Amino acid sequence: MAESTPSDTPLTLEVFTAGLWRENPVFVMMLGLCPTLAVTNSVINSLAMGAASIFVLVCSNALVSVLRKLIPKQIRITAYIIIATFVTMVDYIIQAISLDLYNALGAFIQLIVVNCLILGRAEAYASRNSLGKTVVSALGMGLGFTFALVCLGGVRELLGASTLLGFQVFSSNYEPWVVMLLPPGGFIVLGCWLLLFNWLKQRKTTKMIAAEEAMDTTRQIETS
Amino acid sequence: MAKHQHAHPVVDLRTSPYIRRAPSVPQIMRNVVYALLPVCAFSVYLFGISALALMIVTTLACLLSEQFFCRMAGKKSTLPDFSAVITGLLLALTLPPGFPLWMGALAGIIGISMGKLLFGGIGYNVFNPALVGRAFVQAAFPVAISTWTPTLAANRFSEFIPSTLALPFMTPAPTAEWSQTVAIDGFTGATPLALMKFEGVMVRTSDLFFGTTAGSAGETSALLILLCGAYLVARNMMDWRLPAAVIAGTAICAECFYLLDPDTYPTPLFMIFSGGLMLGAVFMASDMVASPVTPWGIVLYGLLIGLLTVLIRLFGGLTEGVMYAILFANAASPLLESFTQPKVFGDQ
Amino acid sequence: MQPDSLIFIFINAFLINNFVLALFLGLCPFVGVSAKRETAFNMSLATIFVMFVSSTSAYGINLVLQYFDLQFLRLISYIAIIASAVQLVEMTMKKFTPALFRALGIYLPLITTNCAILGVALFQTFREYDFLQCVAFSLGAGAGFGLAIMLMAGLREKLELANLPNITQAAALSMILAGILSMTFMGFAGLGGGGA
Amino acid sequence: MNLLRLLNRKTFPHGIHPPQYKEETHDKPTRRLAFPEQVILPLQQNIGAPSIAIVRKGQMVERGELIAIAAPDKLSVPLHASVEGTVRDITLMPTATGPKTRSSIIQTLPSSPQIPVTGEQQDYRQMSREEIIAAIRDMGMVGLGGAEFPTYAKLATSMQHDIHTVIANGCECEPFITTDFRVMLENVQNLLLGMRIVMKAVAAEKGIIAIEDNKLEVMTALQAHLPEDGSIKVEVVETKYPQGAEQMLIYSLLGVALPKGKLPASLGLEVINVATAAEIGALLPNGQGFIERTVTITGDDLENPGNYRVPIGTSLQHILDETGFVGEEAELILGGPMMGQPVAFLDTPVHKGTGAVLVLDERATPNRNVQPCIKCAMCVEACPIHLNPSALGLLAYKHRYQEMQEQFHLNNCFECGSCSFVCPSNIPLVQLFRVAKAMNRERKLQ
Amino acid sequence: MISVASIVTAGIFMITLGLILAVILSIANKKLYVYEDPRIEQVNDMLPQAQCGACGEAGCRPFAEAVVTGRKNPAQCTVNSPEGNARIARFIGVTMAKQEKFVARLACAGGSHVAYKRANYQGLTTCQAASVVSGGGKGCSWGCLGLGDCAKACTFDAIYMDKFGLPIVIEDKCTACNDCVVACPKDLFSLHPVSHKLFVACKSEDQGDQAEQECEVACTACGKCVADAPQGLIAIKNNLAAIDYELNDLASRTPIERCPTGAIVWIDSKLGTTRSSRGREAKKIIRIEPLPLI
Amino acid sequence: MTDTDPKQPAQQAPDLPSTWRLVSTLSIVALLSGILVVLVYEYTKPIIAENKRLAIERAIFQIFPDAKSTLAFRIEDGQVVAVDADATTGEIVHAVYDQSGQLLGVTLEAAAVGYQDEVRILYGFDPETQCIIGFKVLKTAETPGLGSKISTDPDFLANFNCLQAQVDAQHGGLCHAIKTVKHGSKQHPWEIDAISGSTITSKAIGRMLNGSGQLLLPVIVDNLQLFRDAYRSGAVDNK
Ligand SMILES: Cc1cc2nc3c(=O)[nH]c(=O)nc-3n(C[C@H](O)[C@H](O)[C@H](O)COP(=O)(O)O)c2cc1C
Ligand SMILES: Cc1cc2nc3c(=O)[nH]c(=O)nc-3n(C[C@H](O)[C@H](O)[C@H](O)COP(=O)(O)O)c2cc1C
Ligand SMILES: Cc1cc2nc3c(=O)[nH]c(=O)nc-3n(C[C@H](O)[C@H](O)[C@H](O)COP(=O)(O)O)c2cc1C
Ligand SMILES: Cc1cc2nc3c(=O)[nH]c(=O)nc-3n(C[C@H](O)[C@H](O)[C@H](O)CO)c2cc1C
Ligand code: SF4
Ligand code: SF4
Ligand code: SF4
Ligand code: SF4
Ligand code: FES
Repeated sequence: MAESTPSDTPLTLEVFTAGLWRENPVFVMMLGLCPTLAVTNSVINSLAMGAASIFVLVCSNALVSVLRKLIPKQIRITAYIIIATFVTMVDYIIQAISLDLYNALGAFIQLIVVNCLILGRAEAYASRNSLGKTVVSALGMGLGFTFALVCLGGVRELLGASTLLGFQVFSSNYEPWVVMLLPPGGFIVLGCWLLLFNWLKQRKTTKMIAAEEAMDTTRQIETS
Repeated sequence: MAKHQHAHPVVDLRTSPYIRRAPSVPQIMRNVVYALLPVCAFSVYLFGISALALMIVTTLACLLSEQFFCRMAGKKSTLPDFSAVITGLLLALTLPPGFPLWMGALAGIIGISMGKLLFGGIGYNVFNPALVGRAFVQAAFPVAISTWTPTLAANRFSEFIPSTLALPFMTPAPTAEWSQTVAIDGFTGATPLALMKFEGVMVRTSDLFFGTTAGSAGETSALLILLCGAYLVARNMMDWRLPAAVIAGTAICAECFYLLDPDTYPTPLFMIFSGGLMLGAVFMASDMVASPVTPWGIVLYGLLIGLLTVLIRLFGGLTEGVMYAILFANAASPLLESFTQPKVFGDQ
Repeated sequence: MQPDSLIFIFINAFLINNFVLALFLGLCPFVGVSAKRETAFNMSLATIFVMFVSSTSAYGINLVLQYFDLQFLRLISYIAIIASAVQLVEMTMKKFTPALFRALGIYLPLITTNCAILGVALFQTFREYDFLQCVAFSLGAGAGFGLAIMLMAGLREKLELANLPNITQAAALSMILAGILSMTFMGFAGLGGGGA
Repeated sequence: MNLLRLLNRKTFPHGIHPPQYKEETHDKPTRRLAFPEQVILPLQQNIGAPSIAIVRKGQMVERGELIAIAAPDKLSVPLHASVEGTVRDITLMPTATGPKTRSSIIQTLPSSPQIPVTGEQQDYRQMSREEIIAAIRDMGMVGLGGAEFPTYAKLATSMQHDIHTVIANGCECEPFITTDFRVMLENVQNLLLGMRIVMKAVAAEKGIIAIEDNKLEVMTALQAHLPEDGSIKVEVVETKYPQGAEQMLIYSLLGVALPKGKLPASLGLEVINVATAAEIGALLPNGQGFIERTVTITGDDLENPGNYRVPIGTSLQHILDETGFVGEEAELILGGPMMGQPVAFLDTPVHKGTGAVLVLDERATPNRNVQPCIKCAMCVEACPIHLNPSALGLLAYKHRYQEMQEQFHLNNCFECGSCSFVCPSNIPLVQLFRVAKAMNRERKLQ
Repeated sequence: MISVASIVTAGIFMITLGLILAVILSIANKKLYVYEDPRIEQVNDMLPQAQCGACGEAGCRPFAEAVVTGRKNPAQCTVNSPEGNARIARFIGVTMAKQEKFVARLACAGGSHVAYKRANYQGLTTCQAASVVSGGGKGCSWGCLGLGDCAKACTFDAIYMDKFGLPIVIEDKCTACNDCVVACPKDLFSLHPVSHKLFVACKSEDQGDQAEQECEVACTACGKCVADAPQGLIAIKNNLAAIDYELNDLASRTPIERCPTGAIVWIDSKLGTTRSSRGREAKKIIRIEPLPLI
Repeated sequence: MTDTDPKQPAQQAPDLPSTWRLVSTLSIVALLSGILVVLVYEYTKPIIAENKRLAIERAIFQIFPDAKSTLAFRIEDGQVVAVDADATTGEIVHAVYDQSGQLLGVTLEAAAVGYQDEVRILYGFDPETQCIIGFKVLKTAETPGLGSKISTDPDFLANFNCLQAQVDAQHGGLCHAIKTVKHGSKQHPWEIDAISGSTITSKAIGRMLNGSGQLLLPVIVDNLQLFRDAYRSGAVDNK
């Protein structure tokens, strides 16, 4: 399909950084929320989930990108099978590395398969772009995802257990906010991050508008 | 008749109706505060200065955070409408009297910011702000919030419950021993509902009615709460149907279980007068902002609160369910409203 | 109540460990499709249906896997089976009940993609449910998803009429609402379990 | 009397109990207001096409003379000069509803007589139903209950139904107004005659004069004159707003809800205002035109509030002058405080449907802040049509007008104002609804 | 130690599974085929497949369907890049033929400094709301109420309210979307090609003296412009000068020069904002404070 | 719908990729994935098994600090049988031996629904004293800081220094049902003193111990000799 084939834009730094911030999968695109909220009750879990996701994201997107000419689109399931393959691999590798980590992440390792982020990228990007760009973009997205997970995990671990990466931060007499480790904490912390970003963005636009208006007024004065 | 000078009034242009007669919102809120004062006073009488300090702190937290966030948003201060005072007082009344003050303040801040101002402030909140605050601290500090102390401790006016004065962010001191020492006739402050649930002991309904049992600061005297509610209803400041529906809903559900098995399940009267139900029904479920406006919606809302309260109390993991029931009903009220829109007069 | 009784399994998936609000499954559609009550309702129906289909087909394929001792292929085969089952259902619907397809069908591709569907299949396998339990579990999970998304849609529709501060638009609002709802669902903890 | 009140408590669900404020004019017999220097007669006083002027600038007209004939339109009625004088101009003049409309201005002859010209004497008993209706059209009669719907058109529609009862609506549920009360008290004969004429026109056997239980004097006054055969009765209903709205009144009297979108005629009923009936009774036998009416002039800062016979076309300026207005700032309202029309210009004339002129100062409407709706449901409990004003108001603020119509029955709202009256947040609900209706109408036109 | 047996079973199992599914699906694909506009699929391919529902549809495909049937505009997909959306727009051909730029023009110049208010309106501060309250209290019942419904309605920020409470259209920003035309309860806005430079900025149908009593810049229907303009370009209708834009080619500045109130104006939008120029003989008004209420 | 629009192109199926291509790609991808997974699986299998064993062992050694080796058995229909590779039925129990091969005790698994979800534990039974002498939580979703205290609260753990679980004379159950009582009201050695604030989780522990104990401990006691013999027969699985 000629119309849908990719824009052959060159590989730029932008491809990489987009996923980190401007198109951050969690904070901006709201994709892959389930693992984001489910496993981020500690930084270590966040990092592990991030690493696993990056691995799956990069590998599967690379494969989909390579195979994109071969796969007829009526059977998109192939893409899922590819992803599932990598996820299964990650699953066993984590089990081999540490059972405790595996237990902490629970079913969410396997649920990476259906993480909207990975499939979304596979369909939207990998199936239309060259290998190099796909890998770079997947890496950016994955890192952006990990960044978001750590943002959440940090706050939740700090307030909920008074530790960071397992190290005690506050006084031992600190009363932990249990709620932060519970489901509502996940939602609320993500909500607060989004509020913060909205607020920052808004402050920026208000300033921009103010500047623009000032200019417009001067122009009016000049013209009248 | 002698010709008049031409009258030349400045004409004001307004739209019909030109006369109105309704209490204004600040007036309503002020009266709710008045109605809450006796309940607060009784609570202070029962629990002493710890309860008083808690009320002051939560109210201040609510007021200050409301002011702060209004300022941040560049809006006119909404303090004069008094609704934040209600939130603060009611919040304190739902907390155990020895609740650490810093946690109370946190509850107030969360309640006002997350429960009210994020949604646009008064009138737009979809949950009861006081209960959002309480639900938050309940989930954050489950131990502190289920630590009850006995009523009428002898030194309650001269001494704080030890947990009250915990340093901010720090774990409060344990109160178990303190409770033992101050308790009259060895009564350690288990709430009637906990007694029912874990010990199978039923407190006499008359004790509940006059309110000398342990519990949250305000979930004590059903009689007093009813009287204060009656004042509001009489002054047309409160919709009597909301509390009535909740109480009726609870009674109906409790009666069903009671009839099934009178030995295991408590009587409807016990259900109505124990725990926070009375306070919840009269002052919290009746918060009109987060409840339906349609007549049938109000009925279903009350029934839902009653049903959930009874189910959680009888079968849930928690001893008390009023708060969760009201929050759930708040969440459900847009749906309840949507399928109970009133039928237009003359519409068959 | 017995932890493996059908009713308990249903209530557990429906309220106590609500898929969306307690287990964090299916959040993308929960956030994405909860803006309107009507769409949310159709989405709930479609989800219940797809959960049922995928739960039963996963149960079937798991039997085969166990027979050949190939549990390590579980994830791959679940995904393949679920995706094709949904695609088949979708095609069948489109062909034979176009009206129903228009109402629900459009949601199908959207929900194949969500974790809640695979979650049902995986969790039932971990918990070693038998066939009836699987059915109860999938229905409970679907109903729980429906309840959560309907409540959310009602609230969001109501808040459309509010004067929201600019910073509370869209996603942030949904998250805070979900947080409060999730706190509310904590009240159901232990229902039917520990209490008595 | 009290016993009767208890036994006969006929009423409708919802509604409100505004303070009555009727003491001021309740006991004041109707007097004449001095003729103004000029009268302004809008050619269009009711829906339908404007009437067609048949006089020229500078022409002399007599009091009661026909000056405009009905346009070829079902809803148009003729117009008569309300004073003797010269036609000064036919030009655009303000009206209460907003846009200026073509009006003929008649300069009053200082010697203008009180007695209007009379036409052919007519006896309704000898006339056919069609003739009666034609005669009612020729006298330019419109409903005096406020809607100003041409009476003949209403009766003509009713001819196609089996009407069994004519209800004369004497509720006058709006605060302040005592027009209908004085008419019923002072024009007993005309009222009953008017009733009989209308009953004959629609072939109804029964007539009911409905009054609220704060007007029991009317009962006494009418008792002696009611026909022996009991064909016309007086019924008492609860004093409650908006008891006078025909849906509410029918429900109170007969216990049936008028189906939505249907006319009373579909239930075999004809509702007319008592003043309409009384004017018909007075004018039809003499073949006269409708040129003046009883108006309650009351409110704040007036030296002589009262009930007055006012020629149609008298400007508000003249009324304020004559009743001794002493204030500096005022709201001027044509009609009652719940539904009346606000007026911006002092040269706005009294028109055929104006039952009251109300002058209110700040005191009546303390200027309170508008606050967000707190969902107190008071409006829902007040709305006699059982709408959901709270939801409607919220939608209106967000300009979701179409939804208001399609899902919340906006068009069934008759703007009675009960909801605004009880709203603690002071939300201008009725105004929002009017805007919404206007926008919907505009959208439909496009 | 890796067991060959399990590799073989796994391989066989997967290949069987793949075969069965592929066969079933491809059969279903043929048997259950339902015709569908192929463009839907193609548009769907161009969408980001985030299935986020932000467009208000239940996912990307429904959105593609909506785009193809014209119910939705490609731009409503917020996830896709603007270029991507432009590509879709190009693909389904929703481009418009090149047209002369239209802008919104306001037929009123009666700001608070020149037009009288006769009553003190209190209530909802929108023009729509004020206009249902006995016209809103402005002396001229055709004139602008100055509460800015049009400015609020304009999603492109092309209108701002000046210090006399009159809306000013920034022509560069105006996209001729018609929103302000709909919003104004007094129907004061209309869309004109920028080449319509001669313009009557008044809508008052009052007779001359009356009109002038209400507003100092009203058209008094004095007829001077009619006299100065080429035959037929301007006519007096309903006490107002009316321009026949069919003859727009004949228009020049001349007709405005003798207008005593300056109601007829010449608009040349080179200056960015809509600044109309009034005739030489037009009454000069230097007042800036609002006129008192009479 | 667009499919009734006459302006649209003719309503025939567009050129689908051939069935063969469909089938072949899918099969090949499936095959490759299968092989990839099986390779990883086979490679990690021993490592994971070792990890799992270590985890259980760590738990067992914490309950029986003197332990040196363990043996796994299954209890099926009241019979103790040896563990074979693929059997998935029955309850796994581990017999625990000290350095000298002396039977120290047996560990069993038990589960019940707590505050949130199922709580699963591994507990140790000392046949000498007929006591439950400690437990390890294998799986829990209880609230951190509340229900999770069952594995940290010293007062609570003190219950398990020796929680009496005496098998009754008929070997059909326990003499005294194990029961959780409210904090501070423990009176008998078979009662568990609940954690204040986590009564529900505590009760779940009591319930699961009682359930499992009533059912399995008599079997254990009946088969003590079998456990002792097993060590001697040399099948020690911890080298
Ligand atoms: C288990 C599973 C998970 C999926 N997850 C996603 C996802 O997260 N995001 C996404 O854009 N697509 C995802 N997809 C792909 C969509 O389902 C895909 O858009 C859809 O199958 C298209 O169907 P069609 O061929 O009928 O257009 C997933 C598919 C499956 C089977
Ligand atoms: C809210 C409302 C209140 C009304 N109140 C009265 C009233 O008090 N008296 C009255 O005669 N008509 C009242 N009407 C008008 C009646 O509904 C009805 O139109 C009128 O009585 C018909 O008589 P007419 O055609 O002679 O005016 C009211 C209408 C509405 C909508
Ligand atoms: C957020 C939250 C979490 C809770 N988690 C647990 C828990 O994990 N285990 C438990 O037994 N009770 C839990 N509870 C229940 C309460 O602490 C309950 O009041 C207590 O178990 C019974 O009270 P008591 O032990 O003081 O009699 C929790 C309550 C809340 C609000
Ligand atoms: C009868 C009545 C009950 C109220 N109950 C509560 C309450 O339970 N919690 C609360 O925060 N505010 C309560 N308010 C105050 C007010 O409605 C509340 O702050 C709003 O929810 C803020 O929008 C109440 C007000 C009234 C009139
Ligand atoms: S104005 Fe309309 S909505 Fe309000 S009470 Fe009257 S009929 Fe109901
Ligand atoms: S009366 Fe006013 S505040 Fe109350 S619900 Fe109605 S609109 Fe809202
Ligand atoms: S609303 Fe539209 S037409 Fe009016 S000024 Fe703005 S862009 Fe132009
Ligand atoms: S032009 Fe119309 S909409 Fe704009 S301010 Fe004037 S009256 Fe209001
Ligand atoms: S990640 Fe779970 S639904 Fe998107």
